[in-house]
Amino acid sequence: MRVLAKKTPARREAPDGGAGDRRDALGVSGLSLTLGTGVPLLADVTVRVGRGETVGLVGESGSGKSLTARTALGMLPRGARATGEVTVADVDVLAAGRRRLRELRRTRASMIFQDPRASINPVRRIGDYLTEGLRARGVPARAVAGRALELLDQVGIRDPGGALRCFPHEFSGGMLQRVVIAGALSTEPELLLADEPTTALDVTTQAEVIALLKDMQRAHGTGMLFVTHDLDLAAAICDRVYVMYAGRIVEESTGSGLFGAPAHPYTRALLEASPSVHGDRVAIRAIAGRPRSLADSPTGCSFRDRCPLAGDDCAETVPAHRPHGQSLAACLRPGQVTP
Amino acid sequence: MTLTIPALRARSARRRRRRPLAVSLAVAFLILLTVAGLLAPVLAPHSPDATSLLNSLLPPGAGEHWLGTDSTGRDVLSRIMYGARLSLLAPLGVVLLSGVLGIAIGLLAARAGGWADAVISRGMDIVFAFPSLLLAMLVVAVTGPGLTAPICALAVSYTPFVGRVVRSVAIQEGARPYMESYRVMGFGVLWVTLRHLLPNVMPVLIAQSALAFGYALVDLASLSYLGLGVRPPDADWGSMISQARSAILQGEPWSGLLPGLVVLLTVVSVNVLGEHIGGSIAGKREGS
Amino acid sequence: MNAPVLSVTSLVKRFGHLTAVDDVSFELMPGASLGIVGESGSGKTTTARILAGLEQPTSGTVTLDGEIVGGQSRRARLRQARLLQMIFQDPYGSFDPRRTVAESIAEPLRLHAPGPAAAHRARVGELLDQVGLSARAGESLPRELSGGQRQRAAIARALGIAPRVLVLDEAVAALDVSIQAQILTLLDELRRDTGISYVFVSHDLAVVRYITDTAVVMRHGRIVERGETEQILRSPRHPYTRLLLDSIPSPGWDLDRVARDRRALDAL
Amino acid sequence: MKPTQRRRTFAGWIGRRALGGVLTVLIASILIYGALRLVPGDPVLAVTGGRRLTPEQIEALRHRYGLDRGFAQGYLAWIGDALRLDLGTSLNYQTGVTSLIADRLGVSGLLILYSALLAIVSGSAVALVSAVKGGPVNRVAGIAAAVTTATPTFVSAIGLLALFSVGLGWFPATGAGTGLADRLWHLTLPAVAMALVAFGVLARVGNAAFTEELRREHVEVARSRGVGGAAVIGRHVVRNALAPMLTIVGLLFASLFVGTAVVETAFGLDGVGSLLVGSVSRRDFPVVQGIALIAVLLFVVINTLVDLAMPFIDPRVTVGGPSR
Repeated sequence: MRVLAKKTPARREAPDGGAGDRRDALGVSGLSLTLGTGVPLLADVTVRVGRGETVGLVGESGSGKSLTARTALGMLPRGARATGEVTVADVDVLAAGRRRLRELRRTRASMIFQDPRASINPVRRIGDYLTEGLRARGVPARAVAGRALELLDQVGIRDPGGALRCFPHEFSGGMLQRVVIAGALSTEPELLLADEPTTALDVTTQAEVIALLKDMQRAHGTGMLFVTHDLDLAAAICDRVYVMYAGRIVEESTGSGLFGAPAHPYTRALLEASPSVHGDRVAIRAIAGRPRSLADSPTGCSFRDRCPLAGDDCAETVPAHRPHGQSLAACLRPGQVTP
Repeated sequence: MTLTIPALRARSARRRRRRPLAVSLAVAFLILLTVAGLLAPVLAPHSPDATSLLNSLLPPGAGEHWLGTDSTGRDVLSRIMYGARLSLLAPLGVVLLSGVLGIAIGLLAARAGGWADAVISRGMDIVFAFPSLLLAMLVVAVTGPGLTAPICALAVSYTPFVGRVVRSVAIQEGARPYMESYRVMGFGVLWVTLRHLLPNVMPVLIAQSALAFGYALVDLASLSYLGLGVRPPDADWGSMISQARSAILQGEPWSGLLPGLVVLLTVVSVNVLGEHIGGSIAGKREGS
Repeated sequence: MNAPVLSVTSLVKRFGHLTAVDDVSFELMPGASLGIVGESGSGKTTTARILAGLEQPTSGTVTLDGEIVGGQSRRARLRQARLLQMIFQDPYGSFDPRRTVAESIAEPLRLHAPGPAAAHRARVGELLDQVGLSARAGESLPRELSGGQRQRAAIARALGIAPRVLVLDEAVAALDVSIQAQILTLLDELRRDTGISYVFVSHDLAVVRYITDTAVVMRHGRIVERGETEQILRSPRHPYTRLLLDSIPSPGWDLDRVARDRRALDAL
Repeated sequence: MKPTQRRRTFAGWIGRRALGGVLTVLIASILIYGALRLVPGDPVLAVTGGRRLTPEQIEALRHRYGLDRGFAQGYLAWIGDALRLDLGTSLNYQTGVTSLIADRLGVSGLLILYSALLAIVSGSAVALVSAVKGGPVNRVAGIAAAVTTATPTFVSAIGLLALFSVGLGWFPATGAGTGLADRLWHLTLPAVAMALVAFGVLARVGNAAFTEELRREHVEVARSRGVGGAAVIGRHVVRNALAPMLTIVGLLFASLFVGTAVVETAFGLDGVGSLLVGSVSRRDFPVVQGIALIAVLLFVVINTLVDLAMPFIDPRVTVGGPSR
């Protein structure tokens, strides 16, 4: 793993959205995560989010995508050990103490979770949710109410005054997610971690929430790591996309490149497995087996037991990321994938 | 900060399957008590009623009286062994009666719903408003001391304790899709209730009954302690403690504390066992 | 074979003063697949539950194989079950947690096709095989299987009764993409092999496009658009269908257009 | 829902809840009164309890309990008197039951409040600390809670008596003392003995409630927003666990009421509890009925108040919904 971490320089040649020399919103490199019991969760994860950039992190359940996002805020599972490097706006997250982490969460980085209904304390008012975040950030008490009103107005909630006094159960899921977004952006963070923020919502509501999220992100210049299982969604809104499988990054590509020329067999298999509403009606092709977690994946390439291209050499080592077309793919035969 | 990690969950599930030490100890203690009670005539070192004023209030470990003697010189160990019979049998009666009543009422309320459910639930609320010991005392006030009436009173009193849980689990379980899937497959309500609902309610019921057993044991022992339960020459642990009252004030507490300890250990054991059963159900329900 | 196997006429379902299903009618031919598309609160799930006999309609009729469904008698119940089965979204919850998958599959066989135990065992083996489950998976408890395996088992159990119609309520919504594809291709094969008909209830237009021939789009309990699935997706007529379609992310996704669709719908 | 409409349904809901409580007490009172009639044979024999009475006295008793009338008339006369705070005359003391109880209410009331306070403070504190700390602290607290829950009040009473009164001589063994400080000193051991079970129950249920709330996603979200540890515990964990805790506290009063019977007997206190025990064994039925009625009334009042407080603690409690 240590050897692979040295590959990071190669990543610079990758399709970065022209990062330049400004510091990144999020830099994860060579991150490995192991539970105290020895169960590995993540291996050699490298993810970068530039300022103002939208980066997708795509994978199926157990791929470790949410875990990666949480690690960026120092939210590790109990008893887990992390190695590698995680920096959020110059803060070394893995080395940071409690106070530094709290400081980071209050001002530099925010997170949005999948289910807005679970994210807001059901027995306290919407207003309490917003003021709690603002107060933690250090906004003076008398300015808080006004700022909360402003925030609700910004995320398009009618009658913000009334909304502040409402309880969460009086709101729809879409409205609540707007409130959560307002709370997350109230600190004007440099990094926004969005963990499946629209999965629990209806399709039409999803579009509205995404539109809001993109608008707000543009206005504040926030870098966003967008965690999702939905390849189409990631490709549609992200500048770059990382594809995760069994605790590892298997491919990094541009949003559009992912669809046009998937480099990794897993990415391609995912695309072929998902039906689409656009274009001609084509048959889908199922992937045999089921998604794995890092702990119960095979040696070498984790995907090799489900991969049509796998050979004996795939079992030997975990393939390094190598450039292919617009992508970086962790595969020994990326060339054979693209049709 | 809890994350659901499949590997973690599998591990803890495996750990849960191994029986904890406390549960083994509890089971061992309960078996020991049952055997001691059943075989008291064979095993007891002394007659439980043999008084000897010369040997009164001996401390534990004195000569042939391992656990000492009470104020009339009766052997405490033998009396605990004989006392186990009534002390354990009576709460068992309470649990069996309240279990049967509770299942019937709980299932009926859950499956009938509507006004029948409302009436039954209100009825259970009313019974619940009587603390069990108070109801038992009320009955004793009418019938005079003895165990039969309090056993019946406690059985009624614990029916909501069982019935409420059966009802809520049955409603919860009844709302799970598999109940509906059986209906879609064309099975009748009664069949689904008895064949699928009841077995799934059963573990919770057993756990709850174990708790009820402990409470009933304490209630009946309390009655005897207050002189409202068993009548001499019958004896249970509660009446032993009651008879030790003056000895305690004289600074010779053993003949009262030892049966007290046995009551305590019995209730702890039953609770541990009940909790274990309840906990392993929770473990099975967890799953994705 | 040109009589519909299922026809629904003017179905209405009210819960108190809320009308969940409002004048819904459609027909399903043998071997056909019909999609019911809608978002939460559209009444699609209530419609499915009425079809399966889990809710009684306030008014309107459901006709299965030429005979109106109704009545609580054992005969009526068994007839409805033999003709129509349902697959739920949560395959874990749809099994008795204490029984092995094979036992659960055998149970409806005993009810609908009484016979010797050995015959049932053999049939369970066939069914498991048909949905791609191993005999070992059959001996497992539901909680020991993955989501995809449970959904296969649920399909096997429904197929055991050999129904003419299978109602699938968000049957692949909870599954990972790669597993979802496995179930969808399985369903496709089954329909080809057995000539069973599907009512496929889903919020996911892409899945509906893959698995159905015709579709109805529901909103607030009413059907707002109906037709061949491909036709609906290519040239949606109702503004709501247009909004649904444009809301689906794709490369070059135009969020402004979604907002325009929304305004057009609100103006209606 | 418009605010005015909500207010109206809320008022209606309070009314229904209160009515439910009244109904419970009413039916319970019928049972308490009717217990006398359930005895096989002549109910008056149960009332006399084997005392030798002249036929005139028996006739007077028969009349007093309405045994010479039908059930309904008898009950109505009894409950009518009870509503006017006349609970009849004790057979044993030959004085009014109401005054017998009132004289002893001070000791018992103080005892109940004292032990409730002890149990609530210590139980919730142990529950919170053990849930937050976890690990060995949690295990020790769990064992302590399991043991105290299982300890019958009379066992802890004689244990405390043997150790702290007779053995160490720190506390008096009998009597209720005079003056507040002296009385509290006298009541400390009885209160502790009574509080132990309630403490155990609260520590367990509280621990479960706090642990559950600690696991909620919104707690994690609050932490992810950099809200401080104490604020998260206070505003999210404790605040949200309040509802289940309060429900349990309400139910625990039942065990405290009957606890007085045991504890007052063990410590030789002259309170309502020991009056009840004495009256049961002397079959002084009017006293038993009176005390039972008051206990049920208090229990229902307390738990109805807890119910009524719920919507303020948890806004999700559906005000319009049916009663449990």
